[in-house]
Amino acid sequence: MKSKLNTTAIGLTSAFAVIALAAPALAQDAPDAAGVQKEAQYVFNTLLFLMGGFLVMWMAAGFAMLEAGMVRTKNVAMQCTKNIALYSIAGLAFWLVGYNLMYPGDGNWIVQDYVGTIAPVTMPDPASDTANAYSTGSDWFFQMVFCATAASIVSGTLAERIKLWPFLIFVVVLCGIIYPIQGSWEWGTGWLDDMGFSDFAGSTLVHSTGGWAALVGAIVLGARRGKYGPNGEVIPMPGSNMALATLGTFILWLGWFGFNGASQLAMGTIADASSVSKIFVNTNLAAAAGVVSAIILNQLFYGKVDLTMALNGALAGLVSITAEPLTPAIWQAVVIGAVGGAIVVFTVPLLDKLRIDDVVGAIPVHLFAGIWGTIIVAWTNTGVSIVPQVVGVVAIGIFVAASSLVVWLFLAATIGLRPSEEDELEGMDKSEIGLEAYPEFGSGSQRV
Amino acid sequence: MKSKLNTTAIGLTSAFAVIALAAPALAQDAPDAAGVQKEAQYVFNTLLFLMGGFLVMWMAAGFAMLEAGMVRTKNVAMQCTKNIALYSIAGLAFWLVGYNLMYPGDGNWIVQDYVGTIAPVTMPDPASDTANAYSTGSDWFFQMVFCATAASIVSGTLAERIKLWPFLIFVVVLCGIIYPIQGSWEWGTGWLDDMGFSDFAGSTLVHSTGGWAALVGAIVLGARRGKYGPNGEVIPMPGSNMALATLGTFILWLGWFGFNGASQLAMGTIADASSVSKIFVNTNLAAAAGVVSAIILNQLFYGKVDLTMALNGALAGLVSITAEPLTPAIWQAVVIGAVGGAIVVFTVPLLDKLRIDDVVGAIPVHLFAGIWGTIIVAWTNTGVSIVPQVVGVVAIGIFVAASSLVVWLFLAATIGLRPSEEDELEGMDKSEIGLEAYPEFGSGSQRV
Amino acid sequence: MKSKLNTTAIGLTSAFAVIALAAPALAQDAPDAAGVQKEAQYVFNTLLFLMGGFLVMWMAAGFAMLEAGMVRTKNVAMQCTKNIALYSIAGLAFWLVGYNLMYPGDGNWIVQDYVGTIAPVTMPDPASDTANAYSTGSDWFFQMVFCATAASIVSGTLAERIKLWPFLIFVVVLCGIIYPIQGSWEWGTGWLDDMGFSDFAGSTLVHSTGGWAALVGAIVLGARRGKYGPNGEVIPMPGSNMALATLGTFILWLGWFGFNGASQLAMGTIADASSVSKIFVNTNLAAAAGVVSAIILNQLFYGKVDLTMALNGALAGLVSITAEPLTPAIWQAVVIGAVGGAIVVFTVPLLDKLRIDDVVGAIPVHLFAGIWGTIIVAWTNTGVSIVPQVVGVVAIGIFVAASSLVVWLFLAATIGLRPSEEDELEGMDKSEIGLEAYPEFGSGSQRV
Amino acid sequence: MKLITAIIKPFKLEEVRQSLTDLGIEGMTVTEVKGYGRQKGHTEIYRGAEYAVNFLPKLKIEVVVAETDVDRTIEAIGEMAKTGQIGDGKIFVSGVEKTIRIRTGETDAEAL
Amino acid sequence: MKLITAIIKPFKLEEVRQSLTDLGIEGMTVTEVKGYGRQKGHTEIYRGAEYAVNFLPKLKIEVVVAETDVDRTIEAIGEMAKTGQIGDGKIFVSGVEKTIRIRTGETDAEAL
Amino acid sequence: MKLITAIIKPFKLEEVRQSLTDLGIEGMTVTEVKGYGRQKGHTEIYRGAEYAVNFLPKLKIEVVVAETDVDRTIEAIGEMAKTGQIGDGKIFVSGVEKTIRIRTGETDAEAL
Ligand SMILES: Nc1ncnc2c1ncn2[C@@H]1O[C@H](COP(=O)(O)OP(=O)(O)O)[C@@H](O)[C@H]1O
Ligand SMILES: Nc1ncnc2c1ncn2[C@@H]1O[C@H](COP(=O)(O)OP(=O)(O)O)[C@@H](O)[C@H]1O
Ligand SMILES: Nc1ncnc2c1ncn2[C@@H]1O[C@H](COP(=O)(O)OP(=O)(O)O)[C@@H](O)[C@H]1O
Repeated sequence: MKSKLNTTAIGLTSAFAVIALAAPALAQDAPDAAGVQKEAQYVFNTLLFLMGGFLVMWMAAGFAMLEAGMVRTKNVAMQCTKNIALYSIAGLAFWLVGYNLMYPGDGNWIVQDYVGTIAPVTMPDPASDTANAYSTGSDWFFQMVFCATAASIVSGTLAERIKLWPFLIFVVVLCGIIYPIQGSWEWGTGWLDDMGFSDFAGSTLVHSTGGWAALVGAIVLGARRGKYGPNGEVIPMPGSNMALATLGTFILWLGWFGFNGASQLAMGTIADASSVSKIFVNTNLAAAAGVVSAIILNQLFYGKVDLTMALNGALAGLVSITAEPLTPAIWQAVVIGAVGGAIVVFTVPLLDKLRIDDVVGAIPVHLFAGIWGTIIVAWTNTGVSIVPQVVGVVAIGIFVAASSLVVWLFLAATIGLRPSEEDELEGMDKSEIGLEAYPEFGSGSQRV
Repeated sequence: MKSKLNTTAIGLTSAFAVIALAAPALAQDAPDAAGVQKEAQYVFNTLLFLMGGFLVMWMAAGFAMLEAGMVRTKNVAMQCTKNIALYSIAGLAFWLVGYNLMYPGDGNWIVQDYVGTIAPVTMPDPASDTANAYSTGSDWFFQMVFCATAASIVSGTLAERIKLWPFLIFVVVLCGIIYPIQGSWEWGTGWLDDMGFSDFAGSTLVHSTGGWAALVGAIVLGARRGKYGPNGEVIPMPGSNMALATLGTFILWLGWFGFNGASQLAMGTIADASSVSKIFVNTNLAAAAGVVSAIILNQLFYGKVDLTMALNGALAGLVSITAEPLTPAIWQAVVIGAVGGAIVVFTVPLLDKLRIDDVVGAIPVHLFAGIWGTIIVAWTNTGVSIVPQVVGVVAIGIFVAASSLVVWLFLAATIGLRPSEEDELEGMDKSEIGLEAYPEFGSGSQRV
Repeated sequence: MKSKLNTTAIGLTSAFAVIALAAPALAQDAPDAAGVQKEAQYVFNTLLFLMGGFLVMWMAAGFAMLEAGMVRTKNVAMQCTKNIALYSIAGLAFWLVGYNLMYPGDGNWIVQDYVGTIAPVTMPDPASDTANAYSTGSDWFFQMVFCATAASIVSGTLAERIKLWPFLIFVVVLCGIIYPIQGSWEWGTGWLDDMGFSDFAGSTLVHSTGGWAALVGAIVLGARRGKYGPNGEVIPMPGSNMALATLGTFILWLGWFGFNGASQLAMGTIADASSVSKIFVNTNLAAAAGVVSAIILNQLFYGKVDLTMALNGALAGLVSITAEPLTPAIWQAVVIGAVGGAIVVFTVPLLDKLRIDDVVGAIPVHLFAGIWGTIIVAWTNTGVSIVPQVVGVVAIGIFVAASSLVVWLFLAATIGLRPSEEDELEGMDKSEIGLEAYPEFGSGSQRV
Repeated sequence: MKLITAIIKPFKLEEVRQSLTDLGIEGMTVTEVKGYGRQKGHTEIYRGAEYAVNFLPKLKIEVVVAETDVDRTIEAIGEMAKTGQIGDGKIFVSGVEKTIRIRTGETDAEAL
Repeated sequence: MKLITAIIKPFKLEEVRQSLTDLGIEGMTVTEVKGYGRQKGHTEIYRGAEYAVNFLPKLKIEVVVAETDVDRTIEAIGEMAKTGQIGDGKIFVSGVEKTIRIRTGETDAEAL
Repeated sequence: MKLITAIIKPFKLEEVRQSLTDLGIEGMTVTEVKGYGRQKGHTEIYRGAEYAVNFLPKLKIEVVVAETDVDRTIEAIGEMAKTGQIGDGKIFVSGVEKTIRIRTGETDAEAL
């Protein structure tokens, strides 16, 4: 069970002992064959992190567009503000606290295998940045964007009814503390990793974590006013812009090649390069299967093809394959993704029945499909058994749900989570952002 | 005349014989100089495919946005649905059937040099994925996104008047059978390749193929109701969102660097890396010339600069240079692209005269400019003569047009292609998708 | 003080002397260790340029969307037209004149260290493209997209009140002459470089240059009709689409990783790869700090969080770190970016007080933050002292402002810059483009 | 003078405009509206939840005409806007006491 | 017949529609409008500049009813649209001389 | 009471609103409309095809005022909305039988 951290650290620190010393020299002189080989690998691995990193960073735009399209006009500017702010905050929090809490490294744990250490991240001198088979900055960047992804998930579910500041404060805690602690258990080589849990790119560590935080938030927060009728009717509040929602989904799909592909963490050998490629293929086809199964099920059950379900289907397929995009044969990836698409079609209405108001469908997509993807790893990865997978899902679920609950309740009791009824009905663009996303009155007219 | 396939296979399988065996070892041990060199090339080539691949995948979003912007509001959600569905279906079809039909490899043809073989694609064990100088998955991924591009072209032309399911069924046939068969003739080293036909990145194989399928579809389908008056007047139906159309065009432009650049198929040597770079330069300036010529011609002929023509001009420039982005000197690339831009300005109205209703201008852009680009290869590539180019254009044109015609007529005769008059007038978002792309009534109001 | 040019040329031409001759051979044969090493570096460096280049090219779409979202509906199509046209023109002008005017190379200056040489760029035979440690085409492509960025800045400030053609003519001069000349002083190893001025990725050379041209243009052009009341009131003209403005900002943020990261100009050694990574980290966190400081200051001063300020804050943070993204420690990058965000919050209203109408806030973002970023280099880069930084800022400011002024005045005196009052009030989409960006009348209706 | 207000199906506007122009009725104001009546809207499914779409998009056209033109105008609109399907819409006639052409200050008949 | 025109707060539409339906008033036309009155709008800050938002989004509903239904209709609307907050809106009543159902040509009472 | 309906050029709204406020007319409802009259629209070219843009964007303002205010209101609107160019628009005056302020139930004069 290689965790994100030791996959790369192990066997390379050793391999680099030599180079580490020679490195400054290396940069100038013509180095010996072995050195070249390792140095080239170092550059390839770093490049993989940087490329994967900017692709995942791009997912922040994907969430922003998806959410901007799925909320009503009166909350679009608010949603955009939340998304650019949360991505910014995630980076700062992960620098100051998150990273070392998640990746303390041997011997630095506050509570061994459970809680890492607290220290802001600093960058080494590039010339001697040879502790690992990749550069320090590229690793931090790649890890950071994952953290931001978890936060993005929360903003979608809670849209249209949570005030800006309490949301942003939650993001600070999520990215600075909650996400890193549970992440350390597996990718930081903590207790879950020791026990054989496996989550390649984060179906559970990233997506379910965001999903749990969103679910608890949705329950504490309650539904949007008018969403559920007195006699249990569900009153749909259709998203304001399907083109943007579609764009957002395509952006996320693109970003996911970085999300899963670069989680191979190395690209400097034939085996690694080929693995990254296989991950691209499986990731793409799992998403495709998610779309197709969602479309077909919609046609069969509802007689029409609901675009928003097709979009959620793509994302559910992606989340489902994220826990293990490497070991499945293509046909297995297709099955895994197709089930993900089906999960969305059936659980979106279910949440409504439970009167849990999830504006963009993030809970079915990221939490439910994330659990599915994590459990099913045992099917295709012979090195993984079902028990630790279940333990991991449950343990992280309990921890994230419980810690989120505390934060949500604290915020509710202090500064309060929800806007006044009038502010909510008027839309938060006016009450909190002070502008409208589409301020003009009718086509081509002056602004009134 | 290197085809996509043998460019890379030839000379490397040999070169890899050694490594193939040693590979598993290679990954661990410090390998010998030659091995390193070849292994690094393998990684570079794989990286080129993956990077090019995700850039071309991104073009699917470009087509989606371009089309969402060029159709009327009442069909935007439908267009988004078609685009995400066709990209998904293309991947599945190309996995199950398409790829091996297009790249059977020596001795596996059903009909030698004309029809490849039928078998789903499977991925080798990464550790021993050394049959070529690139990973199997990266090649499949790169080839697949090209197939999806061909399908995207069709959706634009037929927008606003074809039902969802017949369209998606056509996509299955196009991506699973029609595209791969004609593709095998050239890139699969079939008869066109033997004969000296050259199409570097697919002006004919990808763009004209999509264009022919779209043209035949447009004729079978007929124009949108109300598009042409009884006395031959053309009634414009302006696109609903020029900002999205512009975004889509920029996305396509970006993706094209992957489309053409990665079609060099190798990046592991000075010559290859430099070639990829030259392709970037020529591709970019051909597109730029397409825009400028379209803008100037519009100003001269119509007294105004029609944005949609400028956007089409960029794409026409890109399609024109796609058949040979490497051999032209910069000034030649500029000329080739500028002519592409002119083709759009003059053929868009021409199609209307013929009452062929092409909603996004895909036929001028992809078919006409594609033919131009393919023929003109002979000007800059000394190794190519005009005859085989014409033969290739005609042969593929006939095959694709004929086979598409059969499929379109079959679908028309069975499930039917068009919605009822009322559904078409109300927009297919309501009749087939069941939601509106922009459902809100006026600015900032509740939904009515 | 390494300039863009000599950083890479120096020490490699020598190192390549050997290979240059052997190159064609190299590509085929198994080369000697040293060769491999250098050749791999060549590919890595080329790849960095191409990847950085397409990311910066993507920024053209970012500017287009940001501007399309910040102007009023009646000018959206015009803004889109300007953006795709300026990117096209920038490429052509930089090919015909710009590049060699900026990078004449030793001994080819028209006026040594002040004015380069005039000659269209041509591409060498890929097989012998070994003059530098990177391919010629990749370098040209990377340099060209920077030039386009400078032009994009101008279009935003002058939106909604400048006619298409005069604007495009200005772009020709800016990209063909003004930008390259001042660029040659530093990156072309001219007099500013000799004197110790340092501007890593172009806070001054690219952003301030665009900003100065925009500022002078805004003064010559005057404000949009109705923007300022008789008694000095400022009449806001809110942007028409905040979702697009947000998308544009995210695109720019993504592109900036290429802008700054690839300005390291090399990636083939541990030191270079690690430097690129550190640049990614600093760039991202400077932007994040810009957002957070803008949001907090808005909350404190205005009681609401203005999304457009948050977006400008991100960009200001990016511009601020662009002059030196490598040497700052993370906390220093955060400080530099945060100050950038503050600059926006305070100078946007200031410009309005001066009745300088900057539609998208490009002057605060690119000019003011650009100056700040350039001066502050001396804080973190021990090799840089404040004096040359100030000299560089002033010298380039004077040159660009003065030369732009001449061009603007010339255009105003000849073809004229502004549309008629009626055209401006009706919007330039109608008068110059002949179509509306969002032509439909109300939701789901036919077009009237 | 009378104000003739008609609620019609959006795609019928062009024909109505044409026929009025043919009648020599040289002016009209159109508003985007939503409405319901006999035609009750329909139910849709969004993300698995059924809901009623109560209002349908219509266009409201307003034409002020001289008494003498009222009947011809009503006829023309009624004829062109008719599909025979439910939801074709209504025509309402009400009185207008005064009309002014802003540009010239002309009133009533001259203002039309 | 009378035309009852009401300007209401947008989020009140659903309740008003419901109550009219309960009254058996089987038709309505809604228009998106902006307005001001006692409720004066407010000032906003955009990019550091203060400005007055003079108009607020409202919905205009138009219902043509028979004389006999006027009072019940007014009551129903007044009741459902009321929040007691400034800006609740107005109801205007005016005369309609003639009504035609386009689909059938029926007039007046039958046309409603 | 009278309903004064004016069709004006969109960019004239602000001036009209201002002058009515100065007159003490404390309420107005604005609707986005399209129209044509003497001003016939124009032809555009889209993708090489000529077509007529028949309707132009206008704003419709509705003000209900007491008899006594009618003339001043018409004057004010006429003056502020006038550019002298074709397309300035129209003012229509019609009767309103009753007005109710939803918030308070006040009627007629008090309701304005
Ligand atoms: N009583 C009414 N008052 C105002 N508008 C009405 C009324 N009845 C119908 N309408 C308008 O006329 C449109 C068509 O009326 P409807 O009764 O649905 O069709 P039909 O006129 O064919 O019976 C409705 O959508 C609504 O906009
Ligand atoms: N004199 C008027 N003429 C036309 N519409 C009016 C008039 N007065 C008010 N309105 C409309 O009614 C809405 C609410 O009126 P307002 O006076 O603000 O609230 P209230 O009716 O509660 O006092 C306004 O926004 C405007 O659209
Ligand atoms: N008979 C009419 N009925 C309703 N609206 C009209 C009528 N005539 C003109 N209008 C409205 O007034 C606007 C301006 O009228 P027009 O005749 O074009 O200009 P002018 O009033 O300056 O002659 C038109 O666009 C239309 O909206």
